[in-house]
Amino acid sequence: MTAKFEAAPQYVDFELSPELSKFRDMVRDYAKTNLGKAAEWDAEVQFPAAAVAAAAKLGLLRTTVSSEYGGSQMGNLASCVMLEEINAVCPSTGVTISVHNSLVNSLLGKWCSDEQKRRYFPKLVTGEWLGAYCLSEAFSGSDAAALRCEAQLSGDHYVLNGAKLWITTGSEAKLFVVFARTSADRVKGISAFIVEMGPGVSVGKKERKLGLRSSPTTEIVLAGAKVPVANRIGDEGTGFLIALDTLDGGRLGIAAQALGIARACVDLIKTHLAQQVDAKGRSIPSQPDQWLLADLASELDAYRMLTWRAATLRDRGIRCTVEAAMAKLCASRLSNRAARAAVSILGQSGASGTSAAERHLRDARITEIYEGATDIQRLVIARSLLTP
Amino acid sequence: MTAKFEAAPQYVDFELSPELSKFRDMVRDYAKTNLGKAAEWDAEVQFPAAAVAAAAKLGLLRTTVSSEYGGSQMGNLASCVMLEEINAVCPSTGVTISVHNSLVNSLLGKWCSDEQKRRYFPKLVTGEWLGAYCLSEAFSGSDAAALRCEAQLSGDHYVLNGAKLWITTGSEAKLFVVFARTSADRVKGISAFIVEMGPGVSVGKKERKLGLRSSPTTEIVLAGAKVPVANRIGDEGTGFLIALDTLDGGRLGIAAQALGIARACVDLIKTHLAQQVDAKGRSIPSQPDQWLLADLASELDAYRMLTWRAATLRDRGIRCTVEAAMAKLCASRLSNRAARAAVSILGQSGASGTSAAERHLRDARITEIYEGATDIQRLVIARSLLTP
Amino acid sequence: MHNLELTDDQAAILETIKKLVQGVVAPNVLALDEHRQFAQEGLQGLAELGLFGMSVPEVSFGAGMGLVPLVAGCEEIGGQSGSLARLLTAQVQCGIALARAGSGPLEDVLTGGKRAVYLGPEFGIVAVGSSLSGFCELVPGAGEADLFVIAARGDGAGLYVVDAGKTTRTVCQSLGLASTAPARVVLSGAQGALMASGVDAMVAIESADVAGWIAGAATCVGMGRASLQLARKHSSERFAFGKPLLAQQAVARKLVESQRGLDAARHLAYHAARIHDAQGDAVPVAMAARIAATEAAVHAADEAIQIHGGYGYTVEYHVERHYRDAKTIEVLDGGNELLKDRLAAQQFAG
Amino acid sequence: MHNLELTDDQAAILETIKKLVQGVVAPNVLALDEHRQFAQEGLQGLAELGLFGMSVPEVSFGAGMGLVPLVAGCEEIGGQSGSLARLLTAQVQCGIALARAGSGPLEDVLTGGKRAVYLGPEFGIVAVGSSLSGFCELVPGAGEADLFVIAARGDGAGLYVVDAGKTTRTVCQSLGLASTAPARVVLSGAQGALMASGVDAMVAIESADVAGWIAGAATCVGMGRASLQLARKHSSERFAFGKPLLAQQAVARKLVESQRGLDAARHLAYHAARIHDAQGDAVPVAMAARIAATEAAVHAADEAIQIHGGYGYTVEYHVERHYRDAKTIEVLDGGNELLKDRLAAQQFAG
Repeated sequence: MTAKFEAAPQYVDFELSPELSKFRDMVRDYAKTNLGKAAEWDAEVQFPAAAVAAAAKLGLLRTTVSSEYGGSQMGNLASCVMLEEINAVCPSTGVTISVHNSLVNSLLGKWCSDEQKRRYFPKLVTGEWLGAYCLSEAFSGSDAAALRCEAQLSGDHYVLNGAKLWITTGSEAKLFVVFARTSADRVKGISAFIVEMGPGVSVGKKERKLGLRSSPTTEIVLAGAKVPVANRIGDEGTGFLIALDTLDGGRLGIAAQALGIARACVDLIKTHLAQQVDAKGRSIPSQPDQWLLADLASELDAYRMLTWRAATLRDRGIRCTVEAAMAKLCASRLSNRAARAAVSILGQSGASGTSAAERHLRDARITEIYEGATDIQRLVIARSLLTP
Repeated sequence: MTAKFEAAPQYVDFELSPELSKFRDMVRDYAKTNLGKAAEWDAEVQFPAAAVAAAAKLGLLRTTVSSEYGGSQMGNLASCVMLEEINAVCPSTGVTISVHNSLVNSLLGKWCSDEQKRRYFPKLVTGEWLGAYCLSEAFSGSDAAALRCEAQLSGDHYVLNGAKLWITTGSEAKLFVVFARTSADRVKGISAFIVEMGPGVSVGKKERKLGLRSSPTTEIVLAGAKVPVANRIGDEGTGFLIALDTLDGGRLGIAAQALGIARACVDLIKTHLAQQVDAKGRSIPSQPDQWLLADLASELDAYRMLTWRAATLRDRGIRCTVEAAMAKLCASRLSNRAARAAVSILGQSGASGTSAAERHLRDARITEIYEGATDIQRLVIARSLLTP
Repeated sequence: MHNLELTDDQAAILETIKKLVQGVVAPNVLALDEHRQFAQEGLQGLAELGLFGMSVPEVSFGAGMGLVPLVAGCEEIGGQSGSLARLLTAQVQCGIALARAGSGPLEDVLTGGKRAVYLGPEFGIVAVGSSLSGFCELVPGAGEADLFVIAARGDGAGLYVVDAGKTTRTVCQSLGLASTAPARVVLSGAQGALMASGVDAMVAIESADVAGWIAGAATCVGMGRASLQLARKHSSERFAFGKPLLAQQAVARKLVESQRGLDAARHLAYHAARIHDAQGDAVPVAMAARIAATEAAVHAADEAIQIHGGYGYTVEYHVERHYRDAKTIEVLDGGNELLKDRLAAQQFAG
Repeated sequence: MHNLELTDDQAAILETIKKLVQGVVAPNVLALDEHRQFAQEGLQGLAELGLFGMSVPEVSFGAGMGLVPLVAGCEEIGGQSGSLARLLTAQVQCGIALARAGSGPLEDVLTGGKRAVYLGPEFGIVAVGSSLSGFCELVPGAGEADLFVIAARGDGAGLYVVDAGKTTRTVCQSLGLASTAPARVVLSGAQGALMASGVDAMVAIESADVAGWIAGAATCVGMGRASLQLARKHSSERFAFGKPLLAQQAVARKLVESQRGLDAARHLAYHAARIHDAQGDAVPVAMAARIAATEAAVHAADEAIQIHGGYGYTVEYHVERHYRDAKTIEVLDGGNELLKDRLAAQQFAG
């Protein structure tokens, strides 16, 4: 029996390919060059339009689109690598790109017809249009199937009525993927549509938020919006399935965002501790703070691997619902712990706005809430573990 | 610039090779068949000699030895995979094998002369002799360089005097790797020796412990033990370097042990929750317990990857001190949290000895202590992060 | 006047307990635990001090001192022996329940003439008529008990006394509290003597439960504080890298954190006892104290083991025993999981 | 009598504070915070109630009520506005320090005629003669202060009063306490008036520090309890999957855990105040209370945000503000990191 195992060492590969490493360096460079004003945008609640345009120019808005439609089809792993870099500097820019790539472009690529793709991808991959994802409503957050927005068929078009809430990039997007009810059935009554900004579509209340302040989160009001039948995605009633499938990718995007924020906080702590010196210039970093740094840095590495594992599965066409949930669960919680630790360790300069720590703390908080709150991730994971 | 990245999807591989998967299944089968009496051995403080012999027969005591000397040279990753399986059932057997493979065999393979290897490996790979690793002393635990045991050169042999503490497999081993002082220099005065059980070597006090009760931890007393110069490992004064290098592998073994215990606890919780049904037989697992299960299971996956990453680096001959420290830090803490959670969730049956939970809780506790306590791992990690 | 102050009477009782603990309990506690032997001598000593009735009203032949001295006493005893504190708690609970019920072998329980253990409603023992059936997985004290005072559900719901001889007891290999002769107890239609039913039974049962939670909290505070002191001592005596462990900022920080958790839990325990003694509803605070104290004690003992390093993993340094005992108390009396859900239902429902 | 009970006098003060909070503070608190406007009206109201002197001895023209009513008051105010509680704290600290020193603009501080902010020893401001230099990164109240009461080190170590106009103040974009006009304060050789030196100064400074820690703890308890109540309300009104969020076991459990942490911290805060008011050494308990309360409040507010979901991330639901404010208080007055090290040095050193 043992003879079979007289083998050369077996490797598991945890490294990025040289090509992806180069890509990461390129994005890191982009972030450094283009996102330096993140604090200013945050204070002034200003959308970083130029930075997003610069990202588009570098091809960062087309990573999840196949080359047939002008994408670079780099996939989910590359997107995660990219999003970590961007979010380490500006999570508002990060979430804009994440929603555009991981939700809108991914969904279109997987579920739309050739005709629909040919119609919309040229505008999306160039960033001429930004995309938004309209699932949540006032009374359906975690319980997405409770949505009430209606789509009534009328000849060659649907008429959409209702209000969508918590729409990232709401006021800046030109294309909306909207989930609406085509029949009363809780789950099978939901359908998905591509809705262009236009008559019957308007931007409602703009949320004032704890963080991610330069990413506009708005209500999108649909008041008799006419949407051609040709803009329905897939068959009637398949919307919920499409939404759930897409969320796996969306969760990876948020996991990557959380990793980026956590890394930025780890870096702040590192820099702060490295600067603690005594009167003679000898390094005297606080021991408990060092221990905390070690814990955070270790978990950061671990959860990055969780995220990459799920992304790799998705790139291979293997369902990664549980793996993506694990990644988002762990990474989002880490980002909050890391941000709180950074504020504590940096002390008054951590809370005063002279460092990025207080912004990271405010930005990190959303990662446990959107794209499925923490308890929803736990539900997904526990359910799979307890299902024989 | 973007043209470079018009590539096919890039993968990172987080899966075991088919060969390693088969090996894992074989070991799982071994553990199921041979380690079922773990609770009994624990209660009776009885060394599982037959189980270790069975492991030897399956080739499990030679995974870190090269084929030239009768080993299967499967390496560290395979050893980690194997140790997780064994420790999920019986950590006392697990630590016996871990010390034999990850410390003694690894050290001999890397630092001993051909002659020494030819002399000792035949007995070690077959399990005819078990190995023990004698570094700690009463006044040198975390601070290993403070050791006092002396080796005095006298013609063609050294005379060793001193007492080594916390020696795993102490009363069962026939071969001891002993670190002793050949000069006063704190670090450069330490040398390593192969010491056979024999005159001048005796088993001292046997520790009575919280857990790992069927793995004997003893004092090893060296009272004028004569050790041939031919049994010195490397040059005089290289002992501390050898000890540190070997610890990386040892830490991986303990990380794998911790993963095994954590997995066993996650499995206990899973089984317990799956059995919670209401009067009508419907599943009603406690929601907070499910959430905790999801957290633990996610971290288990994450820290397994940390461990495999470090093992893979070591198999490739790349230094993995920080990565191994991260793995041990995270996995050992997880195993304790998981064991405490299992006792809490199983309640009275968790604490009463009808389930394995209370044994896991007692066994897990050592993983944060030996092979470098938790704070030592943190020190290693923080130091590397803060060194420019 | 604040929560933690004792009256002269209470302080005097505590002083006698301290003497007993130092003279009788401390010398043998390790050996008894290791060989899983019953803490007979200590229990006898407590009986002789007349402590089994300290919390029972004078009208029922007790000392009428309320729960505050029980808290102080269990904390003191728990600092040496969680097992003995638990045995005291069981006897006191039975006395309180029987005194409330106003019947039964109260005198034997108060004098210690009979060893009594309370089986609370969490076991779900069912009474059909006065015939009791049920299964109790882990009952400290059961192996050496003469009788059980039982909170039963079902048709014949009420408070019962059952001779231990009518039950089947199997010694169990428990995680902790090894010197309490912990056992599994099976009742298969055992005949019980009904002490109280209806509201009277409910009141008696709640009194015993509250006393158990508060005493458990105090015991854990004692174990945790003992662990903290042991860790402090070890870390000031033990050197690494040329200085005592305690000189390491991270080690000192751990002690501070342990102490803070224990101090907070201690306040809750005293607070619950004071509310009880002032005839208030002590149920929620008692449960909160039990949860807080077990968590703080497990944490303090865990950190104490870590500070001791390898020594902490051996049986001679006490801290591994406190770790096991505190964790074992956590799963008793309903267990923290159940207590949290009860608190939630009581405080936040609808 | 237990820790949390108030005398009739104390209860009466609390009642007037409650009215002010409901009538004047609550209606504007969100708008003031969002636009980072100074809580002028609330502070004026507190001045009119004569609360700045409540903890100052009668011999120094205060109400001589000690710190217990300050705890009760800060908890009540903190439940609506951490900013206002912090402004009250700063003024009270200055009054206490000046009363101890027995000199300076005490009357102006007690009446609120001058707005005063205390700069503690943690800033390391250095006095050379009576010329003060130093840098304070984040000082709530500084932007609108008339004077600073300063604990200075160096040659001229002691307690000083410095006109705010002699300092350079820059508004800072702080995480929280936005309605306190938080600012950076730079002293570059500003002339100070020496109020006390030597032991007198040390006593005055310690009194101000203790009051600050205890008031900070109470404020955080108030914010945490408010967050808990908001979460409870939201989770009983909001439905998901066909039932209120509160019906989910895990949600109710979160509330229980938040409450337990806050209750424990509350006990420590009251305990510290009672020790202080009984002339005991309140320093260690006050520091422990500050640490426990900030952690419990941040935790409770964090969980409250989570229970609110997306709503909790917006500014209208109060909980994100409590989260920011509690976390900001954590880094003030030395910050929890420093407090833990001080506790360690004081309680566990050699």
